[in-house]
Amino acid sequence: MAPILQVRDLTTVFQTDAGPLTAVDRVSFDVGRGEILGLVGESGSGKTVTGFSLLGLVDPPGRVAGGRVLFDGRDLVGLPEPEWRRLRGRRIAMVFQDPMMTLNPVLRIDTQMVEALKAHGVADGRDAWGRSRDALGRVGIAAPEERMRAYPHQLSGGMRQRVAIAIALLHDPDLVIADEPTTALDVTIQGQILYEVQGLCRRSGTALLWITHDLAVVAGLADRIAVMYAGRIVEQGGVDDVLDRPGHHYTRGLLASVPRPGRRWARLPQIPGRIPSLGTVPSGCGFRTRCGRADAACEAEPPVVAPAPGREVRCHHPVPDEPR
Amino acid sequence: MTDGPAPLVELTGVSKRFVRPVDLSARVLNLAGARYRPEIVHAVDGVSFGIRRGEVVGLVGESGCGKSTVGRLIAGILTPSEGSVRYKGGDVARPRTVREGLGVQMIFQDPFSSLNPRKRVGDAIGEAPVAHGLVSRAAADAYVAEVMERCGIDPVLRRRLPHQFSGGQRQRICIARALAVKPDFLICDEAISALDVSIQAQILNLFMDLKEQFDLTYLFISHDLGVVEHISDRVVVMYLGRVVETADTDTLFRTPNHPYTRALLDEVPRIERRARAFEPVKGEIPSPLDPPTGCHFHPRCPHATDRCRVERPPLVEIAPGHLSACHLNAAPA
Amino acid sequence: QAQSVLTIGVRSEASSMDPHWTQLSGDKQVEQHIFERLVDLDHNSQPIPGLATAWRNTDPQTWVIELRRNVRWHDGEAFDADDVIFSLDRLAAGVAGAPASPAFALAKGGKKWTKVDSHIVRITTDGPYPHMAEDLAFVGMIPEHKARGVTASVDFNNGRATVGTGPYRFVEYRPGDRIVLERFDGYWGTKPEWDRVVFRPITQDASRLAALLNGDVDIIDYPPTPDIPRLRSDRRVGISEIASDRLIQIQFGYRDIEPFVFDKNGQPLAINPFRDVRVRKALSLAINREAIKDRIMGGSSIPTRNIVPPGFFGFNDTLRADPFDADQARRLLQQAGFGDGFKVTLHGPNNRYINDQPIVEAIAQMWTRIGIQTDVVTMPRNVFFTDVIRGDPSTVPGVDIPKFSVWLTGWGTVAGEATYTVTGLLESYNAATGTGNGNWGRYSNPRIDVLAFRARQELDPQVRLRFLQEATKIGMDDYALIPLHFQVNQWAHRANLKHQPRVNERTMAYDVSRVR
Amino acid sequence: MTAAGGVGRKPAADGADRPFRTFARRYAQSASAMIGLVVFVAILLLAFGSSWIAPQNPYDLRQVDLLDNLLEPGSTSFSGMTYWLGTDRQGRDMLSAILYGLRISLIVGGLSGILALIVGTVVGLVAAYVGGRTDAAIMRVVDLQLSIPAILVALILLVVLGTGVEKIIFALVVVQWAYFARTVRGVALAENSREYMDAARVLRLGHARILFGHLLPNCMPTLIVIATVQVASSISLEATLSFLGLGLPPTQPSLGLLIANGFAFMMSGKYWISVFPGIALLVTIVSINMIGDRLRDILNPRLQR
Amino acid sequence: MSAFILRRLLQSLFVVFVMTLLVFFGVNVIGNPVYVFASPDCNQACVNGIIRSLGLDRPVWEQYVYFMNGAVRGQLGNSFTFGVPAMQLILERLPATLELAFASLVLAILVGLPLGMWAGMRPDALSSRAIMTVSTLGFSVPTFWIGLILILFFSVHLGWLPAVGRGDTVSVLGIEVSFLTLDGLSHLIMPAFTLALFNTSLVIRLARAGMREVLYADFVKFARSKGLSPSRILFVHVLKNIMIPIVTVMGMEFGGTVAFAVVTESIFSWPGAGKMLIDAIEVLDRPLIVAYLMLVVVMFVVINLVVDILYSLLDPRIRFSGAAR
Ligand SMILES: Nc1ncnc2c1ncn2[C@@H]1O[C@H](COP(=O)(O)OP(=O)(O)OP(=O)(O)O)[C@@H](O)[C@H]1O
Ligand SMILES: Nc1ncnc2c1ncn2[C@@H]1O[C@H](COP(=O)(O)OP(=O)(O)OP(=O)(O)O)[C@@H](O)[C@H]1O
Ligand SMILES: [Mg+2]
Ligand SMILES: [Mg+2]
Repeated sequence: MAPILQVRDLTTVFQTDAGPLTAVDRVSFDVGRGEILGLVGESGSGKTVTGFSLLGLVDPPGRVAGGRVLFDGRDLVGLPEPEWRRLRGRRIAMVFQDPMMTLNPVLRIDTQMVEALKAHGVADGRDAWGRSRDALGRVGIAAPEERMRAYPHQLSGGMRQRVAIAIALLHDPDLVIADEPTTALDVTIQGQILYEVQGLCRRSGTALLWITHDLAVVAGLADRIAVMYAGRIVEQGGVDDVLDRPGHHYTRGLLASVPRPGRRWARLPQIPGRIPSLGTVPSGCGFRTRCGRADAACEAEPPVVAPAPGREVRCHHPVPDEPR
Repeated sequence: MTDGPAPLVELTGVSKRFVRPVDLSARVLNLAGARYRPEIVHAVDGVSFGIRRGEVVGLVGESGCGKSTVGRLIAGILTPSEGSVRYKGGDVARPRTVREGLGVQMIFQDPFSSLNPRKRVGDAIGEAPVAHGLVSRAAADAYVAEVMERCGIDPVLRRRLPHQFSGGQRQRICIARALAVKPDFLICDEAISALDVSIQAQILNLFMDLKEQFDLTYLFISHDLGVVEHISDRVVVMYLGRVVETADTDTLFRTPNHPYTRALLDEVPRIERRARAFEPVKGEIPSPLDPPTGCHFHPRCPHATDRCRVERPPLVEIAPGHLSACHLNAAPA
Repeated sequence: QAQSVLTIGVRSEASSMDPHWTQLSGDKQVEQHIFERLVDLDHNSQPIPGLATAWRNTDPQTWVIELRRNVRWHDGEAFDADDVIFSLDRLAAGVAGAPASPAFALAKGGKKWTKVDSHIVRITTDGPYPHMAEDLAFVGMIPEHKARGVTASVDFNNGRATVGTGPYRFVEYRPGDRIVLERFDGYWGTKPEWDRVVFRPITQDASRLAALLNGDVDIIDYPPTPDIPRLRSDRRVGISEIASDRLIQIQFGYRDIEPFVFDKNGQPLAINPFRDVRVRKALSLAINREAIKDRIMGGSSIPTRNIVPPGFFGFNDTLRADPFDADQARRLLQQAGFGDGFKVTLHGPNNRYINDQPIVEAIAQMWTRIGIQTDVVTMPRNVFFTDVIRGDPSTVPGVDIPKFSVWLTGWGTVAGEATYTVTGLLESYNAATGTGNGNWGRYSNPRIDVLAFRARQELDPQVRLRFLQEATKIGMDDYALIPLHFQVNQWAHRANLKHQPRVNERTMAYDVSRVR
Repeated sequence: MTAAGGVGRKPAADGADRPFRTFARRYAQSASAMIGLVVFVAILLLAFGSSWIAPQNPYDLRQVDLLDNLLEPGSTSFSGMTYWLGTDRQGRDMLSAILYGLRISLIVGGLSGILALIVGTVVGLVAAYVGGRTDAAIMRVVDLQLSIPAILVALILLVVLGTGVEKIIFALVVVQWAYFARTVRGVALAENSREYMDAARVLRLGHARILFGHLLPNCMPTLIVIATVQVASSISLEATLSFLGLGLPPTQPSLGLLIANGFAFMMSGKYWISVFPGIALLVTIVSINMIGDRLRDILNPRLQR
Repeated sequence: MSAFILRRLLQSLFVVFVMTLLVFFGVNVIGNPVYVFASPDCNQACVNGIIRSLGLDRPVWEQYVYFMNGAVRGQLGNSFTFGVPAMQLILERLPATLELAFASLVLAILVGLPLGMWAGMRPDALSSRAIMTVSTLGFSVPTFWIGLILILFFSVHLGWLPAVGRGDTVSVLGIEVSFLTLDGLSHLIMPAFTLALFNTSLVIRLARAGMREVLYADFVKFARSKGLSPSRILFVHVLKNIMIPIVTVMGMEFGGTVAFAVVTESIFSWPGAGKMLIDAIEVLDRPLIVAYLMLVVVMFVVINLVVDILYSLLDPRIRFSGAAR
């Protein structure tokens, strides 16, 4: 069965005063049905823009400048707006990072849920209300009847995020894009949400693109991981492959810099320098200025090394695969 | 608490309440039978612990549990509603000497708002030492350069404004600003939470280096248990304004006692833990405006008994240096 | 057949429909359509029969007044002597809360009134009293059967007591917006032309004119002077005008030291130059009255050296307005020892008289040119008159004198003859007898005092006229005050209307008729 | 050894550490704002150079001749002087009167704006910084002041005080200080809760230093923006009050008074007495508002990305 | 909620109290109304009589106590000029003022909201720049000036609209309104427009700023990600949010609009309370001035309350709690 989502060389550019900035640079990945792909990367690496590009929600001055987004076999790039509307929410849904900001503060929860159903004409008023309430129940919200009539500000952050997830799941979409939905939440609440999301995906076979900067979260949740750096995917593969045998020096540095149990008070290996801002990404390998292994060759476009199916490393000098 | 030298900082029975009083009109209406009561947030509720010289104490807990408030109380920005916060035996809010007043410094979470956006970073670092006469105005420039150098920022940049620096650099500047007044105790309130993963390591390393160089003592506030585990000698766990457990780091992570601590440790995502089946702690974090009775954790605790619902469990030593506030410990096993 | 309606745009709103409430002409002009007087005033403010057909002395202290017969109130009741007695009593007693009742005129001279029969009333005084007719022209007649017990003027404003004998009856009073009257068909006199009359207060001059020009109203009072020349050539509009009884003048303070007179360096002057008649004369000669008339008044003012307008009893036609002669003015100053000039502040109101502020400014200009450096301070009338009349007790405790040293003011000879004005402006001030109550600078001249006193007692018109003209001449030769001009009352109306103007500034519907 | 984060990169030589230049450059990006600035500077020069530029001193009665009154624009007087914008009822040269009137209007607007800014800022800062009952009490007074519309307060004050430049400035200050106080307090409260303020406290800096060295500078952008708005509105308010007869003395007319005086001549076709001062007033206020708009765009942190 | 209302009432009581002090003593300082009403030939005795009849012979503080005594019983005294209760006079005129103010507010929102929203949606379009320039003008043109120009052009020059006054009115629930008759409407339009100019500019700005902020808010993006139609997003999600500041500010401005009606009414001879205030100030009719101000203050309080309630309907985040200010 073909993956539900196939992204090929997706490129998104922002037209700014300082010239065009490529926020997403020739990004390619697949998400299979029922699969959870973790898209990780540090701040500004282009994760969110990637997510928006998939939904056609990049606002001017940004635009998708190239590549293809094959959703269920159909290329979404350049789709007219009405077509987009039919897809959004119904077949592809999205959950945003900040639960405090994603719900309209002046509309009640039920309004915001029911309209999502009505927009696609799948349910009339009463029916839509019932379905919405059930959806709330499914994401683990106690007393959903009551919560339906609440305004967002009357709910805690965790509850709001679950409402957003419930809205995303209303239509049993084929793909959910979750943009750091738990970053703003506490550990125990994050645990609850991960639990719900995981269960729902498993049950309904929804594919999930989980965007985060927290390697640890995707470690527990995802099937596969894609690592972004400065707008490009530098490495992707199965969770264990990427985390245990990182092929890219960036991934390796990143993993090394996270404190691990049992090595208390030891100096952490650190990646020198800082993440380049978009305009200042070096040519060739974007990581070369911070990479210990970099040499003249890195000034050229790095090749994609694919040691195994579904596993890719974009590097001139990939880390030799040496199991630890 | 283990014996040893007198603590550098000591909190005894510290409470902090934020009260929004009932105003005149509400009081008038109360006479007519209405029931307006002042809104009281028990941000910190009877907290006691000490920090010895040279020690790194980690303070963990979920959002709103009062970690920052404890930090601010120790820094003397807030004064406790009850109890006392002592630094070198004196009240932190009323330092006896300038030196003592400057002994405790604080690094904040948000590197964007913790620097005055309109002050050049060199001035920000140099202001306090000059104002307090630690260095002369003439020598200030060289002094600032030296401190910046130590914190890993090129002194050439001292004429720049904060917005021209990255988050990591700003945090270094904040650290330099604190170190410029030669403190011996640093409170790091989520000092690395807002930074990128790759930068976090740089700052953590800097903290560790500086501790060695200046013989500093830290209170390290964080919700990232991994980081706390890495850097702390001892950990204090708070829940809704109260300390629920404290122990040295190894003990706490290996044999957590309090159900909350255990739940917390269970939930912490770790790179090593793959393909997990998540098992959530039930319930929401209650509001500090209206905390549960008895043990604050009882509504979410799988082991809660009737006693937990009514009686506040005291913080008792269950093993040397390991304190926990749970009724289960008192119950015969 | 369509109703004929006359809409009048007026500058000041009537504050009350109660004829005993004030003497403000804004009030009078409305109320007088409804309520009549025993003695009416013609267009030149001279007494003519109103509700009284005749008044005469039976002896120097007794006046007998014959009332008109077959006069009906608007509600059909007959008018008789009881109503007269009631009206006089009410006014004499004063209306509660009324800002300014003319009770004082009635109260003077120990007057007593009695009913002789149903249509004859007798009034006795404690001495010869020549002005009885003029006094009676102040008193509106109200119906006893309606107004007894009515103390507040509210009942006049809501129409309950607003029942008169006049040509129009009260319909509606919407404060700030309009007052509506309609023709009273039972009126004893000439049947008025208009079925309805609407008064609309429009305070802003330009707005009032705009309302006339676009047809909202048919006639307006006080058309803005700057527009007069253009209006005269506008075929849609007609202008009617008449010299008013209002004298615009400059008055001086006669104290030893005046607070607003300084030397060239701004130091207070130790002597009062205004006490020197040469200085006063110089200041008069320095004023170019013709320029003020042409340039400021739109050609509509009557430069004068009299205190009552031509045609009024007491007018002295030997007095001609001072010509503009700056050179002589300078010479006179030289002679008086003020060749280097001095500095004064000229005060004036800014919303009381036609172009009051521009006149003050222009005079300042002219005086400055002969070396008397003149600053200008103008103020709203309430502040101005408070300061003029009550004065500044701090300068001379207990004495009411103006705060100012030299100021512009006006005086209307409402009584229609000069005794009133000689007594008010030129006679020495006396709080007890009420003489000199417009002589705020406290000018005093015994010769004038004697003449004025005798004029008040004299019943023979010829003799009285001589006294008044003599007194006026003495005062003017002495430059007790500087008369500038009489205002000209003007109205602008649609060209298809005809309006016969009045000296006393009032706009009456029966003065307006259609051109046939 | 310490980490090398960011040390390696030398400061870019784009003048980015010169905030004023950056500011000026950003300001200049808007053409309309530049026009506004140029016009306003020109107006300032004209107004404050009026003693030298104006053909006549309209306040000197010897230079004003009644016989030259109501002349059309471009007319020539007996003395050979040309009245480019005509004359008013007193024979004042309109051009000179406008220039002088502009000066008065600007002085009144500017001075009252600045005084109100100072008063309001101090009050607002103190309220925010001290907090508690002081804050509550001060804010009650501010609410009270703000609950009554400006024009009413000014009307009453002028009725009570009488007219005159200093009185009208006083009235305008009374009317405006509360706006500044409220705004400053709002900004200062927000700033006060930012962590750099806590940092300053932990560094045990003195109250005065914190208040004026840290808090005030960060309130400045907002202050500048509302100051421009308030100056524009106080010029307009002064004109309105003058129009209602409660403004300035007649011999030293402000723009508002000139317009009011000219009002009477509008319908008789002598438009210049009212229209030209009106245009001057309009251009002045528009140019200030244009500047204010741009400042708002640049300085408002909420609109900064 | 009731604490909130009570707080407002206490606050306004205080405001009213201060106002009475200010006006009472202030007006006393400037001049004596007697000299306005007295005819020039009124001598001292006559003046004294008037002073007595107006109660002005007492010391000011005594007059004040007397006044307050009446005021708490709802009697604000009689107008010096009209001799009728000042309150009654104002209440008679207030509807005209309120109608004018309301009309101008409605006009401001009807015109300003769409323009502002458009300018916010297409910030760089030429039309948007034009709108913003015009709005700057609207802020800058003094009311009285635009009023004059309008009269000159539309009444005198073109003769389309009546220059002054209120025109025919119809009584609705005992209140005279003019917007229901053609004549009334033609009288209303110019003053309302004049008065609305400032507020229109304000609404344009608020709407534009709100648009710029809300349009890029996460929740709008989220709404789009749900597949909602643009019209639903604009008219439900966006509009409701930008209405919050507009309603608040317009509510606050209503008081100012009523006050500024003083100027407009005086130009257009609109028979409202504002014009009466100007007249009253001119003649120092103290009871009238005090009564007007007190009524206006009370009205502000009521309006503020209504605005707050409206605000809470629009913005559920604001709810009256016992201690909320
Ligand atoms: N509207 C925009 N105009 C210009 N640049 C933009 C715009 N939106 C995003 N970018 C740039 O695109 C890059 C990628 O941004 P993106 O939000 O996708 O990062 P991210 O990986 O989601 O980071 P974070 O973890 O902080 O959310 C950033 O450098 C950002 O500055
Ligand atoms: N100045 C204040 N006024 C009122 N309440 C306050 C104030 N400061 C803190 N609180 C409340 O006190 C409680 C504890 O706050 P604190 O900032 O100490 O929590 P925290 O543990 O640091 O949380 P976080 O992890 O979110 O930073 C919170 O409920 C907070 O709302
Ligand atoms: Mg993102
Ligand atoms: Mg905190």
